[in-house]
Amino acid sequence: AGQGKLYEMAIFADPTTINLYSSLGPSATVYNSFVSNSQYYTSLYGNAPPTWAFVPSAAADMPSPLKEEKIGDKTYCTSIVKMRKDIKWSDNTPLTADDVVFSYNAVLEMDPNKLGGNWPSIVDPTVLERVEKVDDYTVKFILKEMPGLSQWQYGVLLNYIVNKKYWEPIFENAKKAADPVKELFAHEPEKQPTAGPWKFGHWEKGAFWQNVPNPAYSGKGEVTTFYENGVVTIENPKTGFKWQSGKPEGKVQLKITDGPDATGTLYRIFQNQSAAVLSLTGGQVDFVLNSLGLQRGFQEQLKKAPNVALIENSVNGFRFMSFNLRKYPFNIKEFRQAVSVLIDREYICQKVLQGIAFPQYSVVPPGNAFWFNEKVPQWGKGLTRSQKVAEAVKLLKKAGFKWEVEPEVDLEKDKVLKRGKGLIMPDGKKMPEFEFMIMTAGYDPLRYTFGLNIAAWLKEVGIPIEAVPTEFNVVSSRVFDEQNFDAFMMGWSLSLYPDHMKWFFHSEQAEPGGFNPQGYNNPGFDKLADDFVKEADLEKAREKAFKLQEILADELPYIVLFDTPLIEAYKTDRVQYPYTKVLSGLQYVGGLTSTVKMLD
Amino acid sequence: MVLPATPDMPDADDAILRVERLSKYYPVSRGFFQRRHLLLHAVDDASFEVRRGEVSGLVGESGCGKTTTGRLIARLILPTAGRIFVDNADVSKIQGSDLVEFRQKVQMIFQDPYESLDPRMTIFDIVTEPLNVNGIGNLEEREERVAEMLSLVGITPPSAFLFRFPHELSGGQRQRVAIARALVVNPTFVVADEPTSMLDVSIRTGVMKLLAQLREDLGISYLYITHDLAVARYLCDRIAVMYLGKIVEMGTAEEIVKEPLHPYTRALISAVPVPDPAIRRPVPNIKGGLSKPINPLPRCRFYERCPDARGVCADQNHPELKEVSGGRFVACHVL
Amino acid sequence: MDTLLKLDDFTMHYRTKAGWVQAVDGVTLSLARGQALGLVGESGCGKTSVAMSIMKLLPYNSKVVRGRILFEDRDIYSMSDEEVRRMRWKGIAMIFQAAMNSLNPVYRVGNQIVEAIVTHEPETSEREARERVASLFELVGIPKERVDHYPHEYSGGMKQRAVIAMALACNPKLVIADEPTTALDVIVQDKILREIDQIRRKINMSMIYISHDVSVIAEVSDVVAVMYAGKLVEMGPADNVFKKPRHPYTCGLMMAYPSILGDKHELATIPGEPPNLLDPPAGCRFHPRCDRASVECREADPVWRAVAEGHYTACHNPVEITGTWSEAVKALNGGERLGASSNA
Amino acid sequence: MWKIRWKLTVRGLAQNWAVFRESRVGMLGVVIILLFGVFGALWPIMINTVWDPLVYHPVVGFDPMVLHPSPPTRAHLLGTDPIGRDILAQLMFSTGREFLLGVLSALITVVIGTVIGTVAAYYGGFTDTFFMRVADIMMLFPFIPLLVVVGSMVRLTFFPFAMILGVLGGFGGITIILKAQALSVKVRPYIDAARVAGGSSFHIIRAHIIPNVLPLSFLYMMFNVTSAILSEATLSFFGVLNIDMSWGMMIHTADVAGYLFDFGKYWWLWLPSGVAITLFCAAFYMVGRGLDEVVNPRLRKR
Amino acid sequence: MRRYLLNRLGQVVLTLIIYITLVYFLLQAMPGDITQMYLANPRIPQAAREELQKQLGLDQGVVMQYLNYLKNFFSGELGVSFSHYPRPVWDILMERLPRTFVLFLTAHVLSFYLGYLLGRIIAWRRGKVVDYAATVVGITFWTAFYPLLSLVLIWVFAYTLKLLPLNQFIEPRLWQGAPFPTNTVFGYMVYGGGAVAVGLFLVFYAFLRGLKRSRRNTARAWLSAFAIIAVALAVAWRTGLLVYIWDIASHMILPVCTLTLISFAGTMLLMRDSMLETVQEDYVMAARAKGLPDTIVRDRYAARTAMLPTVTSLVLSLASSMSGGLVTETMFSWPGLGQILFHSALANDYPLATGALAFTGVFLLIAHFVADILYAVLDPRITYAGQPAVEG
Ligand SMILES: Nc1ncnc2c1ncn2[C@@H]1O[C@H](COP(=O)(O)OP(=O)(O)OP(=O)(O)O)[C@@H](O)[C@H]1O
Ligand SMILES: Nc1ncnc2c1ncn2[C@@H]1O[C@H](COP(=O)(O)OP(=O)(O)OP(=O)(O)O)[C@@H](O)[C@H]1O
Ligand SMILES: [Mg+2]
Ligand SMILES: [Mg+2]
Repeated sequence: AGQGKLYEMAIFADPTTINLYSSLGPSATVYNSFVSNSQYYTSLYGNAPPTWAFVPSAAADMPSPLKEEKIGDKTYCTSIVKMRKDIKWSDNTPLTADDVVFSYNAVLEMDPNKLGGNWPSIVDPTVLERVEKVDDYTVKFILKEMPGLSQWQYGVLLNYIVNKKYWEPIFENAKKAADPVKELFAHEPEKQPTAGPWKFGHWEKGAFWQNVPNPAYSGKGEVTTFYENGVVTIENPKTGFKWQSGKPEGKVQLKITDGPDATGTLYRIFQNQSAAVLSLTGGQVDFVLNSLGLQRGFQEQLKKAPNVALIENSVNGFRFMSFNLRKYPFNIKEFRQAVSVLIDREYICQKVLQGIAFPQYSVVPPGNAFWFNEKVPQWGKGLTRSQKVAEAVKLLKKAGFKWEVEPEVDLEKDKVLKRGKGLIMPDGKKMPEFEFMIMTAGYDPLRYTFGLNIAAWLKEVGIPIEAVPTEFNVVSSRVFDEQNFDAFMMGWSLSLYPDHMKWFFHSEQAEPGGFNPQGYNNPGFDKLADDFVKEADLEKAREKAFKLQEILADELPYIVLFDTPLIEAYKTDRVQYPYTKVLSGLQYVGGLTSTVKMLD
Repeated sequence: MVLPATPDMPDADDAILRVERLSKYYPVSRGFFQRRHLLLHAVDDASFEVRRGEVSGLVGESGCGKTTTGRLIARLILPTAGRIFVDNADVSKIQGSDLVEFRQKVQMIFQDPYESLDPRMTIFDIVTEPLNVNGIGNLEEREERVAEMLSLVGITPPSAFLFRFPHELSGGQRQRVAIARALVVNPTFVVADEPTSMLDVSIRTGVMKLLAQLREDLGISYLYITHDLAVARYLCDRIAVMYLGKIVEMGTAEEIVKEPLHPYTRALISAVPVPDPAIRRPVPNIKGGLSKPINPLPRCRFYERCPDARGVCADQNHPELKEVSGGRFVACHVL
Repeated sequence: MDTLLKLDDFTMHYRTKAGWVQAVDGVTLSLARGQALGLVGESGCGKTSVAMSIMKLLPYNSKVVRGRILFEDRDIYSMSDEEVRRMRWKGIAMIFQAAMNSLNPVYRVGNQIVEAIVTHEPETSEREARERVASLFELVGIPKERVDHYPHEYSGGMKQRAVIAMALACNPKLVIADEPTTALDVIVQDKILREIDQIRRKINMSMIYISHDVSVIAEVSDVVAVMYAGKLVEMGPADNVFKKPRHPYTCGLMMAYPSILGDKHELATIPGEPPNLLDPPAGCRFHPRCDRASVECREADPVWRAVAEGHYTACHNPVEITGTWSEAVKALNGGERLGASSNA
Repeated sequence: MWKIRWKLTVRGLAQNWAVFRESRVGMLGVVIILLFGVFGALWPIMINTVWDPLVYHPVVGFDPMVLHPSPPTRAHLLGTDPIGRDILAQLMFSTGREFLLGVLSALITVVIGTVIGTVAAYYGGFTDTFFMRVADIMMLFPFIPLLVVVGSMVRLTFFPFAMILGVLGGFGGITIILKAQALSVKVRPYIDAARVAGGSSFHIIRAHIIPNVLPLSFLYMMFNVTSAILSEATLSFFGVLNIDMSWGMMIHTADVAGYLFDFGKYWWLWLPSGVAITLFCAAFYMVGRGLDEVVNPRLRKR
Repeated sequence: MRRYLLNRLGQVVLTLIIYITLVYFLLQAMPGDITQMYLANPRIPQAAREELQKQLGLDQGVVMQYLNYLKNFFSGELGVSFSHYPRPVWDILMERLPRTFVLFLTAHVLSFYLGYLLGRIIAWRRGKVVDYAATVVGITFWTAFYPLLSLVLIWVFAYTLKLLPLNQFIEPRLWQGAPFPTNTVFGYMVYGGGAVAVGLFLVFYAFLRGLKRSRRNTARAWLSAFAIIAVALAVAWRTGLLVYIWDIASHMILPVCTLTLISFAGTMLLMRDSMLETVQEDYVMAARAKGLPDTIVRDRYAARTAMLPTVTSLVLSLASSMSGGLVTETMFSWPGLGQILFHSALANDYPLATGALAFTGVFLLIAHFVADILYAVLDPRITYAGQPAVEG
């Protein structure tokens, strides 16, 4: 059994740094974020799980609406943020506007691009000019242009706030060095004051990482309440701070009291999953933090283990197949639609994978409920094998394809009587064999098998596809750098705000190195995508996102396939979580270190 | 009289092999951490000749350089200095097609009859190898020739042995096969390096007799290398005695055995045991054991062990080989 | 004279894949204290096997078929392992055939001898043992300061001497020297044989010399035993055997050696090859190579019998040499058959 | 003539076989290998006659009738893996591949090792120094980690992998061993005899040195088969190979799907392939040891 | 002597340069570089990728990078890790080294010793049941599929029987407030263990050196040995290190046993073979003829010379174990050098991967060197003399 109120978790790699700057910079790893970032720092605003509602965190209220303002001889866009006065650093000094201003301006001064990693997307230098202190608890954001949602609410406002007193000399020092970035990254802020629930305790490299409670944590006892109508209220009985996003109506869906209840968090570093899971059942750890979740085998075995609960959550991502749309005949929409029809996602997910995956049709996963459009076309869904073949043949014929031997089906008996052979393209030429790059069996046996299945189905109607297992690095350089490919299979994991629709399909991303290597080019789509990203209003943005999803599901630059839910397990005799239903699982919220209740 | 180093010796034509001031030094390094350059004088300034149709014996203790001399003559290694003439042709200068011819003219028989036959080859392959590599004859001719050779050396019937492997033969038979291999290309000169020393007494005589027989029948000349003076006496017309790479005495076999001149030869002869309990041999008059000829001092090689050593032996270089009477040479300051 | 060692119809075979190798077959001999026995025979005739049998050091695939070996009237083969262990070196010591290899290359020579002494004489202190080794070295003519050298630092002759010193370390009653000088040069061989002989006489030790070289045996032994194909064919006082050999094989052996004394004479050859001990010929084992062989020889095993005082042979048809040995040799040169007389 | 030679070869083999048979360990190895051979040979027969390729294909087969992974049943004698493929079929299918991989890479190793070893030994001097330095450097590379490094960047497919294994092995330790052997052959008098007979260097290497080194090469080939297969399994286990099916891949599949955690349950996912790897490798190793007694007379029982 | 050493050193340096060059370009030839990870996130602008390339020096030509690397390498500078930017590679290697060293050293010495003992016994009793059994069992373990074997052992001993810790190299709960970092303790273990080993060696050497082993001396030797161990334990106890040492030691048991099981057969079979040869040597026969007790003949005569090749193989395997066993480290969550190599390769962290490979290469080179010398020291026959010059 576990030990007292120490919350013990398993992680699978050593974190690389304590330093926030490098942790969000090039050495960003998921384990860094588990053990440090959100454990130590607060930000002005945050997305409150499990609904991911946008709520103030160090701010006292929503930012003032953006407005144009002339400063000097330039026009800027500004917004004022009022801060809470009850937040304290772990050294008991208050968190003030100075800290906030420093947190932004120091990064800007260093150049976020040089800091690399996530910095350019958080402290986005294309948008943010600087932050000014208005008074001790008010700051003013000065922006170069009107930001979109992704840049503002899902970007700038989420930046972590660091302690100015501690960090300023370090930045000064770094600036004097030959390589300021390196100098900054090299600093190990073991003693830095934090404003989050935890502060750094002990790190034995390769063995464990330990955090200890922040004695001055002001969020302790703070209650966050979620109502049926989506309203969130925050109330701190100790300091009297109160905030609500609107008028609460209906039942209270969830009420979370902040802790931390645990006397410390201990992250044990394992190198192999089996041992970590054995430790879970054996009681050495209470929870396994793994961004990939538990594999199916563990899941089946843990079901029977005493005092172990399994949680299943959908994830924010998808696997897809894509063609090189610059090449003929992949640029024919019907061809792609036919392919999409032929792929039997349900068969794979329910039969072969036996429910460890769920089919997907839109580029926004259903788990991201706010942005997900249910009504996109779902090619071939619910059709039998023979119906699918018939449907694909129909689509292909429509586009002008012919066969040397046309496939024949018997819809009654659901049988393919004759396999298609020698597909002739609309231009009259026989379609040459093309290469479909899939994962290697060593990398992921599951997707490998799926890839082979896809190829088999397409071959049935005579599409000359050849599935070639290819190493990820090779796929990635052939697709993104060289753009020399026919078709490939890959997956994305996404952020909450679905601006990926712009990145993946906008024609300006089509050059080498861009994120639209398939070369999708639709001016109408481009414009809508641009608007969407610039849109500052949540509801309007949502409408546009729905529209974008529809276009994509029709034109199919990506043929979205499926994704696997995330399975996690915890010890019921040790921990009690306020909620377990959350997109991408408890690992996405760092194992709920501060709201978990420890049972003895 | 100093042995003239010029080719126009009186009976030059008579000599099938002439060795002139032949030396072979091996570099050796001693000790794990030492890299000092030391030279081992395996053969040191040796001169002798073998007359056509004669058997010459080269006798000496183990390690005195007999095998090295044999290998030099067969051109398995090249000399450090000096020259070897076979049929008046300088062996170390032979090149190209002459070499092919030379290889047929000069053959060698080795000491260890098991080791000198490739264990993975049949007798047929072994004996035909010289024909094969020189491209002599076709398969039938070769077969015939091999059969002929094998019966000549007393392996009868040849057909029963052709496809056996060396390990299926007894030692005497193996050595006979080795002789057949040497003779298959009709050599005129054979270096026989202790061909009988590994054989049992009762078999040894047979091989010795075979060699003597072949010399009579085929007129082949031998250089017969041995450490056994008695064997040399039995087989050879003339004997050269070698000590630490130097020839110390040379003469006809009977002369050497009956009246040895050099103190070393004397010691050697008196050390040979005799199969007669009644005879009590004199104690050989010699000191110490054999030392390796590594960077030897410039004095008589035999100085340390010589019972008759004088000052002159230490002061002067190793004595030259001098002719004391017709065809009898000895290298000693004292005589 | 009291008997130290006695072999009584001793027969020992080796088991191999091909069958039983009859390496030692019915060997009967006895050795008195202070006597030197020479065991001579060709390679593979079983000399070493006899020696090993006496040491009770036979390999795992050997089998004593019959007969006994008595050392000081005690049957070696009914002694316990511990008794045998104690008998070795104190009772019987041995100089091995490949003496060069019988020193452990990674131990100092001196220590290997000290080890033997302290094992058998636990009351001796190491220092005393060391002193003894030094004096032994003096005895065999190795400089004292080389006691602490490794074997590879010795020359062949020195190793041989060291092995001899080792054999003498515990004052054994009997030393078996298995071809002690085969690998050595004549001059060194001569020296060592003389040394051993001297020492033996000095301390009145018994000795068995094993060699294939008749002349070596002739020089050092009092009694000579000739072995052929696992059997003793002749044994007797050295003088007798060498002057008047009775077995045709002994004669052949002696005639086969060229000599440097006397006149150059033609050599006798024994036709054929030694038999295969897996399947030795029936009757007299020498009969296929013997030009005197009769039907009897082919069929019946010759009995071991005395032909003169202390002179035994196993032959149906012994040679009778009249006159001197050199006359016999001359007779051979004259082309006459050796020992033409055929009286049994 | 050729008949006689053929007979001689057969007789030679028979004699070696007789010696080999003495070694119980070696015989055990041979028996196991033969069993594997039969097992592997069954694969094409089964898939073409008894088994429906849609269900029993080792890579893309799937049985819709049962839940996966299914424990052994009549239809799937060794059960199925997490994605519904028949374990027995995979095991059989892989056997042939393992043979191919092991023997191929061992062959490459041994050919390279033998050629380089003999050439270096025969010519000595610069050639020798050069190749020995190369071997030294090769031996500096930590073998498995290196392959993992390479494999994690470019996932190796079957033949390149066999080649790399073979070549890496060939330049390393085995060359040194074979060279030592060739050196000991080189100083035998029969080499001198061949030179006296007028044989060229090529003739001597081909006719004398190589045949005398070959038995040792063959012996090392057996050991190399073992190491090739173990390397394959280990690398597969780490998922750094691009091979569709092998024993190692079977365990990998079970591992990444999380079935290696509780051993008693789901034993059919790892036990057959685990046992196959060990048995197969052990068998070759044992044959190698048996051969050792044939090739290395010093080890023979006298 | 100096010349020899210099010569050898020259060779070592040359080999090292070639090796590093190979390693360097091998890694360079692999597709992709570390900045590729930015490709996974569309929000990271291209500019950031370029900045990173500049930062890491990836924008220079490969040859320039290589020359720089080489220059730095010989001034003891292995560069900065990419994936742990900006931690120096050296730092990371030094963090891992003690763990790898302690674990694998122990395992190798143990498996060597076990193999040596068993090999000695089975060679001496060749053809007996022990021989076959040990050979077959040894080979089976030797060829066992290592990851599986270790998992089974973990499952049996750590999970089911709960006898041993499950994974990791320390128990975090114990070390939460530890006054020292683990590497300090590893350091004490190495030095302390070394000192104890030297002490024991000296004791046994002093008392049991002679050819005659009296009972009294034996007793004295053992007594002093125990005393030394007791003193060492007491010191560890007083300094408060003991619990921590014990913690590490108990975590080592399972991996050490697994490694030993897997690899003892190598030494055992090597020992058996080489002893089968020495058993046939005349000096072994001579030793028995001398009437020495059987065990002495076996240990001092047959086994002593037979041990030589196994010692060399031990030294070499020790060195190669410095590259860490990736499998062991993964299965037992023992973050050593093997892990770092694997992870750096996965992350395209060339400096770290190159550094790790170069580091182990240096170890191996030194080991080769040491093995040569050790061989010469152990085997008085070897004088490295008389290498015959090659003749054409
Ligand atoms: N290749 C070589 N390199 C170095 N030294 C050599 C070489 N070959 C021979 N020697 C040395 O040269 C000397 C003469 O050797 P050689 O073999 O000619 O003697 P040998 O008279 O034939 O002796 P044996 O009677 O033992 O055959 C010996 O000291 C030997 O060690
Ligand atoms: N361990 C053994 N197993 C089987 N056969 C053996 C064994 N030892 C010796 N022999 C055989 O027994 C016979 C006698 O051998 P032994 O060594 O006693 O002969 P030897 O007279 O000492 O010969 P050499 O003069 O060669 O030393 C030989 O045929 C030999 O092959
Ligand atoms: Mg010689
Ligand atoms: Mg013998």
